[in-house]
Amino acid sequence: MNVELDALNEALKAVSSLRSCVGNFFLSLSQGVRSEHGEDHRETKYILELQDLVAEISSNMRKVEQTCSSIPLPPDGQINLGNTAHLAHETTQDRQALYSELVGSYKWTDKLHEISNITFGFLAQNVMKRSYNSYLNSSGMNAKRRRLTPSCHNVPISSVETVITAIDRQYQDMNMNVYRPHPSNCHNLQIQVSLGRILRAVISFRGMMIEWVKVKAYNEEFQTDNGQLGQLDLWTNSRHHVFRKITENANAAMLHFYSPTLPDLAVRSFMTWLHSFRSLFTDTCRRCGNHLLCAMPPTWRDFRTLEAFHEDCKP
Amino acid sequence: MAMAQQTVNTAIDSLTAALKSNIIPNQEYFLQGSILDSSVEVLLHRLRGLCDNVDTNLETFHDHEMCFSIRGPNNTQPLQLRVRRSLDHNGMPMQLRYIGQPEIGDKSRPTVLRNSIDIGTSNTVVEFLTELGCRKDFEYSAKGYMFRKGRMKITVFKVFKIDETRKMMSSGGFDALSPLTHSYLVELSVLAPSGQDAIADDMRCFAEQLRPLVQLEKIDYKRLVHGP
Amino acid sequence: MGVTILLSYPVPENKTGPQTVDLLIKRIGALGAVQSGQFLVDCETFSSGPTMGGPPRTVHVLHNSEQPAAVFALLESPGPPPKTVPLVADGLFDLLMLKMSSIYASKKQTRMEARGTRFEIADFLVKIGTVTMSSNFKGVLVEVEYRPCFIAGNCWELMREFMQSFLGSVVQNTPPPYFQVHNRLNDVYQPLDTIQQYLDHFASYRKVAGL
Amino acid sequence: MQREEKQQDAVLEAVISRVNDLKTSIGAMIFKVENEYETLNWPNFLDNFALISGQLTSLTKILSNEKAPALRNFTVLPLMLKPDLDENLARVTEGRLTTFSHDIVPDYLRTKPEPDAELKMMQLEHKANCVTYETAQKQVAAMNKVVGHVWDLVNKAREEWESEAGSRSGAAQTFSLTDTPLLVAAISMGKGLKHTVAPGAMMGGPPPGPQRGPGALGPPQGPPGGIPGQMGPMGKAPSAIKTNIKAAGQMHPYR
Repeated sequence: MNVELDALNEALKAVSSLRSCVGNFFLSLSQGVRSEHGEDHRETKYILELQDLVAEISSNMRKVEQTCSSIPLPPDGQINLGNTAHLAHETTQDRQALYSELVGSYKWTDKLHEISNITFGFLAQNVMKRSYNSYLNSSGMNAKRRRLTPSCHNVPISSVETVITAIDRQYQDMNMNVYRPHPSNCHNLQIQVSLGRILRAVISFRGMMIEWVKVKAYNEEFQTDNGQLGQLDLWTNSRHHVFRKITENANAAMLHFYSPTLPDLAVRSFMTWLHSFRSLFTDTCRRCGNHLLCAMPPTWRDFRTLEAFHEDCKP
Repeated sequence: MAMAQQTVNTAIDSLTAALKSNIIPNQEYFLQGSILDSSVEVLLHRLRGLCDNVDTNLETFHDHEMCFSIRGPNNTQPLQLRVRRSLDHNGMPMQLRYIGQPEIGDKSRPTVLRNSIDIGTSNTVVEFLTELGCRKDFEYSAKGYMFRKGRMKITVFKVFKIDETRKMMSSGGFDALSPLTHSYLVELSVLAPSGQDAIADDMRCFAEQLRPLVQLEKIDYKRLVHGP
Repeated sequence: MGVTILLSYPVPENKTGPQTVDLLIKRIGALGAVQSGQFLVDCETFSSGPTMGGPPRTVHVLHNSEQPAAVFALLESPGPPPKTVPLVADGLFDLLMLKMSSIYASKKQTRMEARGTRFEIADFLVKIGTVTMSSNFKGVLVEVEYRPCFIAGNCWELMREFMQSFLGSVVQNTPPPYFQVHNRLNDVYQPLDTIQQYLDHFASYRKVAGL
Repeated sequence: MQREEKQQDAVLEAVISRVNDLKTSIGAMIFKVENEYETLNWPNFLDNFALISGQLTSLTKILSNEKAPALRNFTVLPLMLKPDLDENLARVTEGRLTTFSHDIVPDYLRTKPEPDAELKMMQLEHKANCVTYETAQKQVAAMNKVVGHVWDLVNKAREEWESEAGSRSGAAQTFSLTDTPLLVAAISMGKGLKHTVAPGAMMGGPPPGPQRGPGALGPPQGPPGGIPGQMGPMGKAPSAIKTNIKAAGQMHPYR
């Protein structure tokens, strides 16, 4: 079988070199006498060139004949061409229905390419990776770098508490209570934040990493009814549209501020951002200058400037 | 909070409806007795065995009760109102209570019966009653234990005088209480809508089970007035 | 409950009460409000007989369908010094007032009632109702509650903007007198504050009637 | 001979009626246990037991009466056995026995123990006979001694128990007859509670309500002068009484 294939390949090569020779011959013939043939005896030189080409053709022709004869014919006198044999059977493109499928697959690959390009662009801009491991993998296993940055979800609880107490002390009108829902689990921590008499929030930490944020009204309780002390209700939504919106934004902010290398800075920035809601009901929107839009106060705070915007006015 | 009904009834309408269908518990059936301090442990032990809340710890209470009265234009009997507040749990609603004259009835009736309206109120109730024209007749504090068996409530408590001289102090005089007697008062009571006399027989049976430790009886209030 | 502001909407001269209410309902509907049931606030007034001695004392007993299990009683004491003592109690307080009927008699002809429809729009709760005194029409009251906020001083500007959007110039630029007189702008809002606003409005309607 | 027969009939009659009584009361109790187990209480149940045991006693009395003939000396002879249904028998036995057939009769008319039991008895008797007189005496003495001990123990326990019960009912009073009215009067009328209160303080002093500051001091209300006993007829209010008879007329029916 292999011998057969080699012989076939040889023959095909011979055919293509023959074709290229013939092509060259016709090319020279069509161009006629050119400048490179010089001034004297141009015609002779031209004829000599043509003769050379013709000789090449004939030698190639001979080669083709040789290779063809060396191909061992199968007993039934036909070479099995597999699926390619069918190509010759139906020559009209309509009946093969190949065209529409080809167009479809072309479009599909094109779109895939386009979307993956966009996604790549987005991912390159915003680092959304929450786990340090994948971060490490993508940037190459750099031993030096790993030493510099301890993984932030594995910070001992006492140091998290120190950071939180420091933040608590920083703001007069923001109180924080620390709960440990699972005393046996040394990394899980929940804090309940009350901001003035405006809102309450519960923030769940894993180490120094914020996992979950829920914002509710000042009079809505986080304590669960089933009486288990220290268990906060992380799941029930607020009754009020305003605080449901802020919960959404707070989760976005939590992702925005996340930084694997400086975890305490991430927590600090998030708290500063959350603190800006102390004037939730008194702020006007930066863009439209009104308190209300669709009966909702400005629920968006810019991450950098902490300016207030309506949901639909935000830049 | 979407409201289900289409038209809203006035509160008076719904109250009248409730009165008509007789679902307001405005009658109190009760029996009283006492037990000496030395034997109270035995009684508590027995009650824990008999009553429903066995699985939990002893339920204690410490209340401050003030009794007010207001006189009608020509009633000989002033209207008695009581205010009760918990000293253990601050911030709980205060209880305002109207108690009618107890009816002893004849021998066949197993318990004493009196009208009673229990109202939970905000803590402005004392000032409200004072401004309403009520006078505070007396006050005391009650400290003891509470049990429940079905609809029956059993309280075992000691009555303390309130020391007037210490009242202005921060504790309000509740830190140095002097007991009235060397006995605990035992009360067995049920609040029920009128006409549910069957419960009274149950109470009688329950009282039998506490004998001879405590004698829960119908106390004749009229005799108390004229007695020594 | 959130901060609530109660406003009396003047009935234009060429319109009837129901027409005014319809107009307001149309306006609030245009803002995207959704109807959610009915509401009722009633007020009955009791006063002490002459045997009590001294000037008569008045007890207003109010019910609000928003707090169906509660009874609000406000006692106006002549003092000195004159003051109002509020009491929040549960439903059986009405029975007690019946018991005291020989001492405090009800003035049936001054029974006031505000009744109408509730609307919800985002976190706002708007109630538009007519006020009647012993079934005579007295005026139109609009109650606006902003439920997420509990400090009147924090959200007055926001509520003013909302109310002006459908009530127009009827809304003053300063907080209603109730909040200023009782200095309630920076306290946590209580259901009793709503009741007291209703009582103030009822009292002014009565004054107009010359009672 | 005739006299004896008459006596025997009478005794049998009495026995049958007693047995019937016994049967009905057992039936009643079974019925109670099966159908009223939810409401049945212990004292009731004990009553039933007492009834049954009384009936048993009276039955034994009849049987051990001197006049009664020794029933064990009579024989019952099954005259006819048949495997068919016997309606008469079914009626008499209330449906428990429908045929008087070969396989049932030996069980019902049995006067001797079962063969197995009889064999065992025989063995035991044989064993007893083998024991010599002295050993038997010794064993009897030992048995008597043990029984005597137990008897003493039980007696002693009974004595202790009875004396304890007696002393409890007599000596240790768990409640005081005078304290009950005292306490009830105190909480209902303030007896013993009012005397410590100076009249002035009682009228105007601030109640120790948590919300009430000294600035909220109320003025004295009502007629001045604290009369400790409130329950008696109140001081007559002049002139106002006549005008207020009407008001009393519209008093609420719940009073």
